[in-house]
Amino acid sequence: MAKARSKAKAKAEVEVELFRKHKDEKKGLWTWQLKEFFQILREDGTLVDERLKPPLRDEELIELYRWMIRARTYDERALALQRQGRIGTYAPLSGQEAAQAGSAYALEPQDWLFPSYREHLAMAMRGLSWVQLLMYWGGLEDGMRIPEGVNVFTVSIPIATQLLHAVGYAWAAKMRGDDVATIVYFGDGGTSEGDFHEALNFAGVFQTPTIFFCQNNQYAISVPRTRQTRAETLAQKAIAYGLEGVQVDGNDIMAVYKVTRWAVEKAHAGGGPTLIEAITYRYGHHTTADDWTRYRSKEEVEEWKQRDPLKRLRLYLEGQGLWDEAQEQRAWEEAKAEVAEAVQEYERIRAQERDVEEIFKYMYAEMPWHLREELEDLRQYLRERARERELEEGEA
Amino acid sequence: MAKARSKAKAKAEVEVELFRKHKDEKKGLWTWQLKEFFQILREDGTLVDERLKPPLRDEELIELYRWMIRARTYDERALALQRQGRIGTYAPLSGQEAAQAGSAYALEPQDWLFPSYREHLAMAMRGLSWVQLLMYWGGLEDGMRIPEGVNVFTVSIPIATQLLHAVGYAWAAKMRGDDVATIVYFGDGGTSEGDFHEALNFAGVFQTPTIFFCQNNQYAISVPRTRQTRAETLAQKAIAYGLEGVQVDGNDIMAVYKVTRWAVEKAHAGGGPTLIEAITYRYGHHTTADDWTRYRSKEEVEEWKQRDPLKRLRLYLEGQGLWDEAQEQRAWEEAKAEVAEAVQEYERIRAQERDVEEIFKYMYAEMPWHLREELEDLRQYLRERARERELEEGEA
Amino acid sequence: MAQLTLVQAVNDGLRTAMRADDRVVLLGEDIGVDGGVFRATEGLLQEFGPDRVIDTPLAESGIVGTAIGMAVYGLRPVAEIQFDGFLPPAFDQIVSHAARIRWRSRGRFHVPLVIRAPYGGGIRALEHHSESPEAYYAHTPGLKVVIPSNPYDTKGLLIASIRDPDPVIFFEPKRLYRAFREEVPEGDYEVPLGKARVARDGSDLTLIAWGSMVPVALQAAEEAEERDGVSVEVIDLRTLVPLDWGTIAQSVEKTGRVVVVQEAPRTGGFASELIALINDKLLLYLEAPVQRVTAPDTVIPLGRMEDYYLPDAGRVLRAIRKAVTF
Amino acid sequence: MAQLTLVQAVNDGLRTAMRADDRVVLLGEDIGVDGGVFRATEGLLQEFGPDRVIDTPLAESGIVGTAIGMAVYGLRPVAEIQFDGFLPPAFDQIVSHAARIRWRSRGRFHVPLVIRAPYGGGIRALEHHSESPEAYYAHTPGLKVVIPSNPYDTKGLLIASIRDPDPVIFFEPKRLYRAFREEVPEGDYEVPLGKARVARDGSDLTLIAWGSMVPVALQAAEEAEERDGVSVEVIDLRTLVPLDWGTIAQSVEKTGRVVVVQEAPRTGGFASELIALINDKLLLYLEAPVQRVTAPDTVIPLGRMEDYYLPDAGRVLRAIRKAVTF
Ligand SMILES: Cc1ncc(C[n+]2csc(CCOP(=O)(O)OP(=O)(O)O)c2C)c(N)n1
Ligand SMILES: Cc1ncc(C[n+]2csc(CCOP(=O)(O)OP(=O)(O)O)c2C)c(N)n1
Ligand SMILES: [Mg+2]
Ligand SMILES: [Mg+2]
Repeated sequence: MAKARSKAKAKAEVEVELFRKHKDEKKGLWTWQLKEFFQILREDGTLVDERLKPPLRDEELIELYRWMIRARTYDERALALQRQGRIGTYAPLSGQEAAQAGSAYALEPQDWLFPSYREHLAMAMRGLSWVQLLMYWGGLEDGMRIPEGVNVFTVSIPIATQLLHAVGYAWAAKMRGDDVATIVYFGDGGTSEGDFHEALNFAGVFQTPTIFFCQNNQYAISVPRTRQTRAETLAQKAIAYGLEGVQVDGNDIMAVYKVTRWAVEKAHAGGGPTLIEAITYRYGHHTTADDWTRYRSKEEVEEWKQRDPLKRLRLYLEGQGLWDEAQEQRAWEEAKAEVAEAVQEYERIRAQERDVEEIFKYMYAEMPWHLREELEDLRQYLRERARERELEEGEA
Repeated sequence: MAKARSKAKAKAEVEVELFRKHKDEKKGLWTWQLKEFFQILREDGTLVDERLKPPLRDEELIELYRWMIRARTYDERALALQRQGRIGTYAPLSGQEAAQAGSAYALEPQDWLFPSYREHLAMAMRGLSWVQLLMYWGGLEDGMRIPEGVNVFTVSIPIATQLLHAVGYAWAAKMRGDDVATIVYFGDGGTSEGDFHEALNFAGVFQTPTIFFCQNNQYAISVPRTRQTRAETLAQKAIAYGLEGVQVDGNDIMAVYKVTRWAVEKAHAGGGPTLIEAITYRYGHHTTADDWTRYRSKEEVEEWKQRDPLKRLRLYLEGQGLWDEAQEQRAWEEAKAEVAEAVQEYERIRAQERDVEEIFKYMYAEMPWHLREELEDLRQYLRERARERELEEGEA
Repeated sequence: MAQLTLVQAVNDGLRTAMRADDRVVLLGEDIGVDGGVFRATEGLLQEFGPDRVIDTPLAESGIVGTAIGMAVYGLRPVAEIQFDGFLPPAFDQIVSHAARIRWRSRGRFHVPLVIRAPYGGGIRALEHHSESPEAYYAHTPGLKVVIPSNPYDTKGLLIASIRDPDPVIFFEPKRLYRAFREEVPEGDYEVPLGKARVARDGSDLTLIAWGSMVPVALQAAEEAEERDGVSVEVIDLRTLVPLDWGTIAQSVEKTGRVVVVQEAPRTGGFASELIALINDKLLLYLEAPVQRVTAPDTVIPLGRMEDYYLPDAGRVLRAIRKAVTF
Repeated sequence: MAQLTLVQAVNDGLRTAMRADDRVVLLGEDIGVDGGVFRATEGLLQEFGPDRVIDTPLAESGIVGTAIGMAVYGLRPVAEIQFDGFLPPAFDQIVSHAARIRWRSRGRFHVPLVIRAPYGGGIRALEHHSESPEAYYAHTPGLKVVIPSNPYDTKGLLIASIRDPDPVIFFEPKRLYRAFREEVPEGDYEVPLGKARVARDGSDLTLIAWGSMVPVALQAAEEAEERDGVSVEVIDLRTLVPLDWGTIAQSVEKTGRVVVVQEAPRTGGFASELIALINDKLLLYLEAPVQRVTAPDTVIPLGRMEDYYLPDAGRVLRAIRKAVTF
């Protein structure tokens, strides 16, 4: 996100009506209308309608494409590292690049991002390094020591719980008169949790500047979207809170950017929260502990690969004469090098000794006596064990 | 509910469109329409439209009116008992009689009712005695020993938690092929809890025969409905789950009956769950521990009393020549006598000695050793204390 | 100095903290317009306005979860949960997030949040209005657990809790809300967390209690002195986590006999932890097994049987006698 | 008889109970089509169909709350919570309802519900996938808490839990899911709740453990014998509530020395309750303070530091030596 961008042009106005509500006072009739599946960039790289194109400069589109390449490269590398036992369980994102890049790019610099566990790309675009991401997935807590200046919150594993944090954070900013919005990521499964409900309801009542960004990747582990809720769309859940909800093609970075930008601008203008449902798909396993062949067909996965977010933008850029095969190859090579460097740095950090104090240090601002006692006892045990082992080795 | 009623005539079909959903495939446009505030019986006792009248016989309407009189009588008596210290904290229902009577009457005998804490009338109509209700509010656990044959579940105090029980119960019945529906009561405040969300979502996915009956009495203790959610109606929350939701005049027993009956029939016919929002008002304090003057104006309360559910039905019955002043007086006297008898019986039970084993007895099917030990220790202590007091009295 | 009840001291503590620091905000059900169901927040909406005294929708996870977000932002939210029995819907946010965000972020984020809840029995309330769930929170690393027993401590501990950089579960003994008045200084003062109070000096036996059980303990101590000539030292823990072990150890080393009183059910209550610590560190000082007086392992009865359930001075005195005559 | 792993024994137990009683239904996240994230329910959807092996939406309160309704109806639901760390969203339904409906209704309704959850560390998992929260549930009157440590017990205890008329929290030690195989009888058998198992006879010291700590305890016992000639009796609790006090007392009376091993954090863990009970009833038999080996009062670290956190045989051996040389 360090790249400059023309603010004026970035101002997105969603020309199509995505959501409309109306009351006929005479008849006492409420009507809600929701536009399903907002799309700008077709699978073949052409535009649905020229006029829908968001105000992104060519360089910005290229930069977004590069980010998607980086993410897919990182993802493949992380998977390989997991298979080699060099990191732990990993949640791949491939397939969801446009949803993450388009939405993260729509934020203002001062906005905050609340991820779940699969938002590697969104987090990276906001400034978290691949190294720290690898550390986290490699079981090193320091991965989540978010650097100052990186407006990203820690990963939340318990589904949908982070929505409330994003609401509270935005609400606090609003109370303090600070111009900060929050975006929070969650999946289709996440919409079933009670915390989803409470978060959207609070956001509605207190009109917090919060964007609820649902990556509907069709599955919650093995449970398909259609078994998650009887609602025809997830976007319509916004109606329950008097909010606006939109459904967007999550593999279309232009549409995702445009809709999110609209929601971000609305949030900054005091217009309150928005629910965005981005229709997308994860190509791989839920995590490396999962096996998707148990609940999806190869055909289904192949079908979704036809809607690939990278391919689509590449076709568009090529069609515009903005991109060619050489650039393509170079971009992948650069991404590989970038990720390789991150892996190397991760391995260096991973090899470092860690003091057991790390376990105790961050429970409270000040370590209370019982933790100091437990730490001392652990150290004492480790010393004894080391001594004993030395003795044993001496004997042997 | 012991009274017979003509099944054929009771079959309610809601002629007006309460809820409609539609998808325009070409435009990819979803539309939901919700009829606000379905009413049949106006405040002056006249009908909005003759054809809307539900198929209830005159005797049935009279019986329903009598139930409302009983409930208001019980409510006033319970309040007085609380003020005299003869029962504990009490949650009055006055104002909500039509919502409870109209809905409870719409059930089939084999259906089950899951109350929150204010459904005295609904519970009584399903067969729970005033005596047991008084016992419960008087701090005697036996009040909730629901007699066999009374298809009412125990009071749930934690808001909205009972919705899940009603869903699970109906779901189990469906699995077993039993023709049982459930109705569950909750308030406007209850719609904000996570359990509300999870319950409606499960009910939708598994199409359980469950009626979610929300008594929107405008307040959750002091918090007004408008601050509870930004949604314009509570009924529209059904849209989030792909369900049908209706809003009904909760002080109009005909409308409540008709809408609930429609939902009950739908449930029994395999049509799944319904959310009903009944617009009503509680006249009194939230509970006897509350003071409504802190958050409501006298004018507001007076205004609502103009829409009184009893008055309205009385006017209708009188207009039809079915009721007169003498009957009115007798009905109140009979109700008073009935409640007075219940109070007497309650006082008799309350005066009885209770064995401390009552505290321990119902934790498990079989009392484990540690509870037996604790019980024995308590008995021992009570014996010692009695002996000591005897000695002291002897000395004195 | 004013004579205040415990619930007035809550109010005074909140007001004092809010005046001193405009980052302090309150949120909860019925705390604004209504002033709280126990009137603990009476008048605060009027003084601080609806942005700092917030009536929320009816959703405890929502209250705590959004308060966590506020705390991470840099506010000092004080969330009220209306009754002890309505903490469970917020349990996930408390144990999975409030208690862990400092840990998870290696100190980058932290959660200066206070969760206030009236707790305990003795007011013959409905179900879920009389629980003593402190053991759940004491067993959750990352939380502090504070339970005052009198107006003075209430105000000082509450202010200290609000200023503490970590999440504090603050249990207010509701049966003591209006039980008595006490001199409470005006203005700002703190009673530090992690420090117990010797509520009564004694030499023969150490009686440990917290919250609503402190007056019961003191009464039993008086009776033991009067009737049996036993000199009982009463320790009011004030903070369960972090515990003031020094004060306990000093007393137990002196007396060699201990009784612990707890309102919660026996199995796995905080009394068990105290006994375990005494076993760990002071077993050789003991002249008798530690006696514990607790509620039984049952739900607390509705009004009518409550007196049999809650530990009373008589049961504590009996335990004192057992310890002394062992 | 088949050689089964612990997770296969879970599967076998579920299958056996379902074959014997068509009221037994399973519900949870990913338990049907996927067969469970640990494959504990593998093949059951195929055998019993989607009405009895139910993939639910992602909502733990929903799972437990609807299962309570089913149980009240007369079914015997077995709810799976995917990991220990995702029990908290269901906490309210568990403690406010499952544990209390018999009590509330004076026995008119009851909740024959089993809540299964893999628990504990040792698999270097992500956050919230490695907790040992048994103490929360042991402190909740109305629940039973069962934790097997081997395949044989797992099947028998699970079948007994499903047939128990009261709610059972059934924790499965996930690090033992595939750690070893054992002979498990085919067909129906129960291991009764409330009965501990003497996993190893000994005369010098009583070592108490449950679930994932049992193999650690056994290893330490072997080492104590080999290296120090100390004869250690190992008790595998199997059920925390109701506890088999008889077996513990018998052993402690014999040995006079006790070590308790617990994977959960120290403060307020179940070890504390055991120490309190021993204090209550057996203090005079003790020849040394009870030693407790527990995790520290912190969150369990992510993969890399887990080994330092979890009690291991070395730490248990050290505690045995402390107890013996006291
Ligand atoms: C409260 C909770 N319950 C269960 C889990 C286990 N779990 C992890 S991811 C997942 C599925 C999430 O699906 P979805 O919300 O669609 O997100 P996706 O993984 O598809 O991005 C589940 C059940 C969890 N992390 N938290
Ligand atoms: C989980 C939970 N939180 C808080 C309370 C305290 N409380 C009791 S009733 C009530 C208001 C309920 O309002 P509503 O749902 O509208 O029902 P009503 O009382 O108006 O019938 C509150 C906050 C509770 N019983 N349960
Ligand atoms: Mg998903
Ligand atoms: Mg209400």
